Amino acid sequence: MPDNSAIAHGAQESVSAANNANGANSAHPEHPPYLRHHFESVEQQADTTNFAMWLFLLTEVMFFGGLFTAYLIYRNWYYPAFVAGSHQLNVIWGTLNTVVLIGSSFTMAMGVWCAETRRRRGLVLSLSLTFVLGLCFLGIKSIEYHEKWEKHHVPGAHYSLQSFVDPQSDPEVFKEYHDKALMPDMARHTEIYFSLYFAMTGMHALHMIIGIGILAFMIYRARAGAYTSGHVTFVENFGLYWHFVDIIWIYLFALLYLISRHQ
Amino acid sequence: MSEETKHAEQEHHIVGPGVYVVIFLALLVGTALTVWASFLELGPWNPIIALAIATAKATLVVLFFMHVKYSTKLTKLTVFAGIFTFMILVSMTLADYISRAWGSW
Amino acid sequence: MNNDNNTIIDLPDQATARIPQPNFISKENGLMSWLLTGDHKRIAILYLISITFFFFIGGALAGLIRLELLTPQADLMATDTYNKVFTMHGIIMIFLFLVPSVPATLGNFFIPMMIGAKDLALPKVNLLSWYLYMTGGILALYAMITGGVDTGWTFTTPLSTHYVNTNVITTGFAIFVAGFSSIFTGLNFIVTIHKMRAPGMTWFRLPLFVWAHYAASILMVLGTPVLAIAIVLVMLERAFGIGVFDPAKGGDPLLFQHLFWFYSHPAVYIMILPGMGVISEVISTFSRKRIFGYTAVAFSSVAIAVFGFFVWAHHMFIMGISNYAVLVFSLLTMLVAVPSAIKIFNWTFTLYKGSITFETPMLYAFGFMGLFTIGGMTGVFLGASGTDIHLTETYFIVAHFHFVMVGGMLMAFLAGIHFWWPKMTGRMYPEKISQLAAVVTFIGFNLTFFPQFILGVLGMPRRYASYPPEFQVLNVFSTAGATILGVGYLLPVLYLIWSLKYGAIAGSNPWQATGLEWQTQSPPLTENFVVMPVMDHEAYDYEWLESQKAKEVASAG
Amino acid sequence: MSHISPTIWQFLVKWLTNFALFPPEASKIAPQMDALFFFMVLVSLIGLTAVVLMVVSFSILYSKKRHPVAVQIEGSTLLEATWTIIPLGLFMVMFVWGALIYFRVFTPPANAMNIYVVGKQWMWKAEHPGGQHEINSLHVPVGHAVQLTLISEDVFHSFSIPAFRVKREAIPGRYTTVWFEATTPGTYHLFCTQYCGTEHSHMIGDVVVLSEEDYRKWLAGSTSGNSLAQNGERLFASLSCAACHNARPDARGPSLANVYGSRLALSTGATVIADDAYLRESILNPSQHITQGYAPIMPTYQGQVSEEGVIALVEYIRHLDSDYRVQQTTNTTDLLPESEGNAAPAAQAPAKNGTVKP
Repeated sequence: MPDNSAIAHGAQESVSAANNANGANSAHPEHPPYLRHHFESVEQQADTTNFAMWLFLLTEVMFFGGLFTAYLIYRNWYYPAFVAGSHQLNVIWGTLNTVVLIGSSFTMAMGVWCAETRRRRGLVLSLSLTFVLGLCFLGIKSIEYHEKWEKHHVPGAHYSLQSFVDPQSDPEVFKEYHDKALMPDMARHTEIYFSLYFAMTGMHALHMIIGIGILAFMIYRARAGAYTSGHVTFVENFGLYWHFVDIIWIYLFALLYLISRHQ
Repeated sequence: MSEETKHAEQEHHIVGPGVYVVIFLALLVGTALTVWASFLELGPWNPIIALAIATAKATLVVLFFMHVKYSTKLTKLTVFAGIFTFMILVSMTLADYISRAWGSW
Repeated sequence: MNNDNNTIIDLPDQATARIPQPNFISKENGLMSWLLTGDHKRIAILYLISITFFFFIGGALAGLIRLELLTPQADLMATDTYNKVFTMHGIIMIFLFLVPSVPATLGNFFIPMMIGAKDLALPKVNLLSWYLYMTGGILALYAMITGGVDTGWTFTTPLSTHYVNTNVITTGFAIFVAGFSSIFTGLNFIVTIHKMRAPGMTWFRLPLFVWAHYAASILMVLGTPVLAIAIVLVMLERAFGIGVFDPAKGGDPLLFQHLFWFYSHPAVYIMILPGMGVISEVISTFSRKRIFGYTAVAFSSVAIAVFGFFVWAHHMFIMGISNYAVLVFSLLTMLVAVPSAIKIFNWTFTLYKGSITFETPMLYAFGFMGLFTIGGMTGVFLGASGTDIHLTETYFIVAHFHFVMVGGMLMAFLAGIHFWWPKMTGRMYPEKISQLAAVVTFIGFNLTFFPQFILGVLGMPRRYASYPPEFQVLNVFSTAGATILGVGYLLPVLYLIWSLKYGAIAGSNPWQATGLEWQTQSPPLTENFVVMPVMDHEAYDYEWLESQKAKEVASAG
Repeated sequence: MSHISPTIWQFLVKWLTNFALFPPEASKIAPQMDALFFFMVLVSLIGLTAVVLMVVSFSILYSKKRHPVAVQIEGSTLLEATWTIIPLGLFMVMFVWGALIYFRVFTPPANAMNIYVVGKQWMWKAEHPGGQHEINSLHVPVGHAVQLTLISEDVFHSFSIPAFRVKREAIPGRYTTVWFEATTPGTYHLFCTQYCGTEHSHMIGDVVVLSEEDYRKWLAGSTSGNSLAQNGERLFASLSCAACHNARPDARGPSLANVYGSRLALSTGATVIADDAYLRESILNPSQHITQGYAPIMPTYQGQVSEEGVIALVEYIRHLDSDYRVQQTTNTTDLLPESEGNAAPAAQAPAKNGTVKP
């Protein structure tokens, strides 16, 4: 390729330069096995995948963004219905779940640290803890879902306005908040609240399930020491994902459970 | 190799457990606060406070758990872009709904 | 051929020339080597084949529509069949052809080469996005075969959620999946352009093709998820009867349109921006001149991407959004029209004092400029709230977006395919017949869609299977044009396939273009370059190219 | 022409007779809108011609044959500024001009006569104040401002009269309005332009513009015996709204006399104008529209009253300028509950405000 002669000339310099640069602050000046062919250096690879992960989270933000927009609009329109609806959620379970998820975020962060500092057992431990906490979260969520199912608060054919047009019929919630009965037309709108509740928490739970799946895979790899030999990108990026799911929940908790709890 | 990459290499920074523990505790406190606040009668301030605390917690997670505080301008920009577009979606949609209530002209 | 004054085509001596071996095509053989490849060039080829397939399905449906509209009565097919046909035409053409057309094929193939990288940043994700695309496409076809869907591609609620009983959920899911394919493509491009540029390839040395794709990718990454969630909510509403968009339950059907158009208006720019990128490359090459006002063109792409997010509600001017919102969105729509005008004028002035030749890609580019100007201007008719009242929901809109999408995007796509064909396959397409095809396409297109402007002004509503008799004349013209257009699209397929075997050997740089992708063999190596290039000159630097050739002669002699 | 086969000949004749290029201008707004339209066409043509001329002339002047070596030009800030600012300016003109027309089309004059239009799959039902009731056609007088109050029973529809240059979506669950003043008698197309399902393309009709006296004739000829307001009154009785909405001191609901168009203070503290939209909302979703000083006890009538029924009620309340009639409905037995709309003549209720305001 005579066309390339000039380019070739300059290229060698830059390539060698790049290699020196790597040698300076990389433990693997020659190509380590996990360096994909099309990258020049471990740093470039790590950087790139990290940026990609952030962009993916960007799309996730917009994905939930649509739901949050819908939530804000209807909350402004049907505030009483949303308050009554939120009173149906168990704030104890909700808070507990928030703590669980924050905890799992913490253990995940510790996991990243362990990977960065090459502590294999620490990594396995914190990943496993994250895994367990994630399962706890889903367990609690399913308890809550079951409760809604029994009370016919799942939108659709079986939806019942009973607890909103006649709060006394629902003693344990009533004794806490003494909700006034909603007018039937406003009570109907609680269904929109629960539609959003299930759409939002459902999407969130879906992300949790996917995350837990990946966690299981990571634990398996981590025990073989896959992430404690300098190649921490995967753990770091999964950490980003997991923290993002945590952030979504922080908002869901505030918006769905804590609209107004005072009596 | 592009500027960002070089940038990152200089700044690759490992956050230690100490920071994580502090943030973790801060988040727990935040959770307690927001639950407590929701039981008070604050009228229009209830949602504002709830969202303020949630945002504070989210910021902590983003900055420290997700290392944005220590990462490149590009990452910071990305985060900002996400928030910005989300704000466009919410604000411009709500703008329609709010101004609908004003009636026609 | 070299000293011919009407062309810049510079081919190696056909007697001695051979297709260089190895190259990315001959490197590996067997179906699996294609289906499991990580090579962006092979994935681009896969995309090229699949979108061509879907294009011709969509085209066939278009043909049916035009045939039905030949007569005022709904006589060729029943109204509900007609509704299914135009719905599928829209869905296939938009989500399975226009959105991935240039980015997933030409972008996929050339962005890494243009910035001097070995591959896209995330080859596996790239392959994944092709599989997602195929899944979406097959699901859509499945939905079409098993009863079809008749909501219109806009899925307007509550029609789509409560008043039709066709395969809305399947189709919705198909679009959801295809959407993620385009998200991953865009994500891949952004990362690649940020992180994989060759030494010396600064932002303002990037070819405008790359700038355009960067802008489009931003829209893909930030817009598509909103469509995804809107579709998910529609599916949930159909499946479980949740009431987010259901007026009977207190939901607002307009909210769906807000979410839908938040993606689907930027989607228009997702479709057109890459096309603009192609046009920049072609015009520069065939007028031997750096693009006039490089920075202006580059930034106008970004401006379109940014403004594109602020204008979606202009699809809803008469749908009961607040009058204040109408004012705001109408104003912003006027702003987004400006960058497009800037591009057109800059391309025009690139020709000034150039040294112009008229190979096929250039003909398509000229076609693009004319048709896109019309399409863009008529967009302003619809952006102005007053005239929008009369023109919206009529054939004026149909004509408008076909001028932009078909007249703009498809022309650009064909320009790009012809322009880069030698690089992709190593062989030239036959020049004369392709020029003929370009002219035929242009004539057919205008005959098809210009009458539709008049129909729109007359008030003929879109999506009508039958119409009042006084509209027939123009509809007959339109249908007649459609047949010509069909020929214009069939020809390239035939002679391009022919050229795969019998085309002249192209050599590495038949057009003497300046982009890095032309400085390596064609078809390229799997890793694109023998050694990693350094960018030591500006984009579109033809003096640099001359000096290169001088060096080459020197080293040869 | 005998050598041309008759079929082709007929076809050509039909073409030439049917060949239209521009719609008739049959409303006051039409010429104004067309003025803007032609302005835009002109600007587009100039722009297009400019581009095409430049492309062609450059292609000729600077073809490789004539101009073998290109001259590299970086660009020109001046030119960039020019073709940024000039289009922007023009677009701004179009924006303002367009906004003015939009404002006119959707701001009815005070004296406009109101016709209710209900869209459903797949027909248009027009309810005239005089009780006239038509399907897929609309009769309007020439030279009178006519306001249409549109609503849909199912999906989005769009009420489009190209000859008048007006179009408005009929939305489920919400009133929208548009107005026009026809200027030339005649029959014009009425289309549904928003895709609304299988028979979308059959949801068409005629708008018949009649001269003053023809219109009176038509009104007299096609009356159903009761005005819309009277149908509303009958429904008002059958739903026993007057049980609460009467002027008695102990009334549980506010008096509705002269409420239409007045400014109401709501229990939420907000104040609203009691227009059609408000009345409709407070019948279907009362709890969000409680007038100050009254308990939220009104049941919702969602599902019990059809859109035509609501329209009749609204029309009744709109014309209710004394409580006399309300009290009468409370103790009338002969106002039997009947299906609203095309009710059988029940002469005892004298048409009070049922007549059309000319």
